[in-house]
Amino acid sequence: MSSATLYSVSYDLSHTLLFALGGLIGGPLGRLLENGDLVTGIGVLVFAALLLAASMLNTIVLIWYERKLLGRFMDRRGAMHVGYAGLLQNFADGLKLFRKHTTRPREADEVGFYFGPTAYLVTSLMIFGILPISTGWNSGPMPLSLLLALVIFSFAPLFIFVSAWSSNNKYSLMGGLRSAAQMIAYEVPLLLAVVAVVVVAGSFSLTTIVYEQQNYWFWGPLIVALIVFVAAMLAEMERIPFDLPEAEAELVEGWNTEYGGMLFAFFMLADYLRALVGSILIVLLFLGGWTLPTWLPGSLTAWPLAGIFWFMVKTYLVFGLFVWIRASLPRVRTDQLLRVGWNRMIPLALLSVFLAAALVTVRCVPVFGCVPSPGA
Amino acid sequence: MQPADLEQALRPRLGEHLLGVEPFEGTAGKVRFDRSAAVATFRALHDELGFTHLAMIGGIDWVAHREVVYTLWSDAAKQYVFLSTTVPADDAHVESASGVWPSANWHEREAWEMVDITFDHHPDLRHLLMPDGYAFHPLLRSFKLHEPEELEVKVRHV
Amino acid sequence: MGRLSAPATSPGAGAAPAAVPAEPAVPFVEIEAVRAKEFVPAAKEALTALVAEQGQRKLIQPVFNWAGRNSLFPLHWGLACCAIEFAAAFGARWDAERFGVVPRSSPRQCDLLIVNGTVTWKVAHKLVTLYEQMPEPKWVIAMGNCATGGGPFRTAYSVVPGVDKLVPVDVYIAGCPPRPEAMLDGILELEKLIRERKE
Amino acid sequence: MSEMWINMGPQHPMTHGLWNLRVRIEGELIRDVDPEMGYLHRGIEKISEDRHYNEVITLMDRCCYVAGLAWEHLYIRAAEQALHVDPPERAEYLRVLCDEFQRLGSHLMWYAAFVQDLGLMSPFLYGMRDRDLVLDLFQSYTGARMTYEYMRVGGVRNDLPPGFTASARKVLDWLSDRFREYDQLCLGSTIFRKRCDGLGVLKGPDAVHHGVTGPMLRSAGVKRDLRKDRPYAVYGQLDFDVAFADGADVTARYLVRMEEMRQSVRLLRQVLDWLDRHPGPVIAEHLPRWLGAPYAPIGLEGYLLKRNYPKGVGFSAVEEPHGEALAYVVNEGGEHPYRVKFRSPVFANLSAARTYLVGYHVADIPPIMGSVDVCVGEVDR
Repeated sequence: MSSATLYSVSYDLSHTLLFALGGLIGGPLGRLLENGDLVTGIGVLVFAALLLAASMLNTIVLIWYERKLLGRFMDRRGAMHVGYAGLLQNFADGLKLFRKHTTRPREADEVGFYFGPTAYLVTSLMIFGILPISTGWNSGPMPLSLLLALVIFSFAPLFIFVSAWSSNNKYSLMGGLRSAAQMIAYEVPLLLAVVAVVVVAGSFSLTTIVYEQQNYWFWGPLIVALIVFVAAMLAEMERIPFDLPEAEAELVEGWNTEYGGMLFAFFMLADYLRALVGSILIVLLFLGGWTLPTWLPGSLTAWPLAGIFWFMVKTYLVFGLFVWIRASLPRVRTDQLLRVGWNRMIPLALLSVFLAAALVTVRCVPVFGCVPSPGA
Repeated sequence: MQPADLEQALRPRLGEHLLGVEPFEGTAGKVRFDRSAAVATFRALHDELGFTHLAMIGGIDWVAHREVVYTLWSDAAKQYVFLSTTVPADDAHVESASGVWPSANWHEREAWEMVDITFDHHPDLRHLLMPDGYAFHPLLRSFKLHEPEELEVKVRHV
Repeated sequence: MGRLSAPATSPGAGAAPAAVPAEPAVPFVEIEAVRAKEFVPAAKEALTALVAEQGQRKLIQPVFNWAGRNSLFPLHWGLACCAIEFAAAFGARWDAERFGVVPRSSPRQCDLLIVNGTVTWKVAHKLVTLYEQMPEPKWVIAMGNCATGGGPFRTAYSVVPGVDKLVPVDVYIAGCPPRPEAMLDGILELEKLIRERKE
Repeated sequence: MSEMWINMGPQHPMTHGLWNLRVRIEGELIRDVDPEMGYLHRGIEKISEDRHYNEVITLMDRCCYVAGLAWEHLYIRAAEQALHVDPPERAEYLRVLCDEFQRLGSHLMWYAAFVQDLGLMSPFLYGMRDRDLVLDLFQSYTGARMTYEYMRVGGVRNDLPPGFTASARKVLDWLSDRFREYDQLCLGSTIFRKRCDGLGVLKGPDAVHHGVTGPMLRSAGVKRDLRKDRPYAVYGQLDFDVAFADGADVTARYLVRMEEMRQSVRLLRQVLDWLDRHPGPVIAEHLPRWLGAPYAPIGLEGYLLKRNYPKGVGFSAVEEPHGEALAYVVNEGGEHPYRVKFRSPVFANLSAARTYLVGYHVADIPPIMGSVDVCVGEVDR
């Protein structure tokens, strides 16, 4: 199963390409091309390009998925007329936004106005290089990949605040302030919930965490951590019920009020990229990643790309849960959000860490089986 | 409550400033008072007769004079009553009722703007419906509606 | 390099088949005729044609027009009665989102201003401001009789008799108020306009 | 953070219409508010002075565009009193039918807009879906979805089409099932209760003092409903309860409006039963010809008729979906009213904005203003 992975494919591609080119040219220049480091470098670049394309495509499909699903929840159809069942709708939106003029208000800060959304999008994209989607997706072992992903994930409030402040609009500024307060408040329970997972899995590497879930997925024994993680993730992704920074009813469009054209598209893309990352993290940490339960027939995973397939199925189901929440819950207020964050979420997260520690000590849980010994 | 009851209750307080109580179908009556006793009338109706709800203030332009009509409601009697006072067109002002009923604020602003009746001691008498600086009073009979073709449109970009 | 059957001395003949009618028995004449010497002017010609075509906006423009007409974001702005029908068009029965029409609250993100109601002089300059805040390319739909020409309030002292006196209007929708079907029809008419757009 | 003024409107998702709420905020706290109206002032009272009595009905539909029939009813009652015309009983029942269906339509529209302001999109779709059913009924007997021009001086324009009562009952059954779902979606949600409880409090005495009427007043524990207290049309013969609550906050207003919809359904069932049993004329038989249609007889006959027609002043009070609406029509002879003056309930409810907004958060403005149910058309007229 793990013989043909995305990274190996891109490595092979670059290897074949470079060696063919080197053979064709011949001489010292050709030998220079047949260098192993160069092959690895080009392979990584190809891998990155594929990754970029895959994540962008996924994001756009995710937007389509949300619109259709939301439509169904609301007794209507959603986008229908562009492409089959509206599949091309978001491409049309993107092209249109690409074509639109980008205007900058006269009083806006020039550097921050353009730097904010760009950095927001770029940092959101960077996370995809770290997340293991299936076995062999990454180039090599990354012992601290979970920590790195969360670090990059938490850059966002800075850039949101920069872009909100520099667009020189009161609504934007209030949105930016809310966003900063909210994200900082929910970083803490998010990380504590992650600590619970790390305690049980004994590693900060996402790949290892997935492998540790071979016996049982972590959502059962770590249900408290899962609840905290999902709630904190909703706040981090700024989705209803925690979408205060872009609360349409009072703050027009929140911190992206002054942004139009491609910069607005950057925000939209980055928002959904983060939603995708959030769903992926939940799948990786709690739902067994690309594995399936062992009591299911092995034929389900015995074909190439089965890992990626099951992984994406899980991711989309998790995201469907977020859409469901969006269709059925109103928005909370800033002070309530912060109060819940500091007063409820952090104690719950600490409890989940305690439970995880207890689990590691007890080692075996009746229904779920036994925890593998750390480092084994 | 009948017009006679109203007159009986108000006459001692207002004296000759009460110009009469006319019957009006569907209400307790129409109390006509002199504008010099405006606040006394409001107080009497609000404090003694229980007309705590001021529903509407409307101005009518009768060309020679203008009339201000107050519509009040009493939750106890479950009845409306009209108050009416006339002001001459060249000296159109009357005491504000917003000290007695806060809800009079906007109604008086509108009446001032539309029928050009000034309300003395009004806390905040400025334009409500028309833009600031609008020089006309549209609901006066002398204000004629134009045909839009006569308009020359000039938009000033702000 | 292979057989050269076409006479090399026919420089003027850009198209190879015209130059080799004499020997139709040789099947691969056309490939061989494309030699470097002749390829350069041919390619130049083709490229010039391509650039000229692009100059007339025939290549990329249709793609952008397709995108533009399929994702019209109207400004979320309710003026008067027509705004209720405008909202009804986004309800479950008509669902304007099928056509990719999603209302946005910020004018920066919109490309369609639907004037859905009576415009008064007091709001006129705010309407113009909102129009100017929308980035190009943008369109305006005058929805209903009031926006088209003042409607029943045409004679009133405070009403702009037709929003086209303030901003350029692309599509007028008749009705007082127009039904949601009429509004969707207006949007589809606008899509037809965008399809033929040249710039 | 120091204080600053922000303008919410005239283009703002919260306003649901064309007005501007100027808010002075300190951080996220509201220190002062100043509603700025008039962006939709269309001079309806002035235009009416240039129109035939029946032509004013056209303006009434557009005056309050979510409760057109209620406003037609309001104006028609005043005009009939000014013109000394009495409608037949069936017309009165039909007007009550219009009124109550309009209340349903308006409250459903309010529900759609209000819950959307809290960030929940689905109820907007549900509310609009169910409102369309009510509009379909209107369409079947008036021919229009929103601007009906149905009532006339002396009655109504036409009778109900055959089969109307059956389809109306079907809609009522459907709606009374939906109300339960609405309550589950809103009252069953902890977040909804947290957002709405104790918000925008306006106690009974303050509300009366500031001229607040309608569901806002009844949610403050004051049981004033013109349909009960001063029965007009045939409300005196119908059996219903006044919906009221005493929370005086946003939740209470929600509860009152929901209960009002249930009471409307109850009223409508009685009206439909009556209409089934009592056929008859729907417009007064002995109307002067010039009153029937604008510009009808211009000759000497018409002139004499108009000249000799008695003058009068008409006054009517109607409990429209937003609250207490009054009309004052002066007939000084001729076919145009001399002066028309309306009292809009939302006008007074908005003028009290300072009392129920100051001290809350910026994020509370949408639910509070949503619970006021602003219809700018009737405020600005």
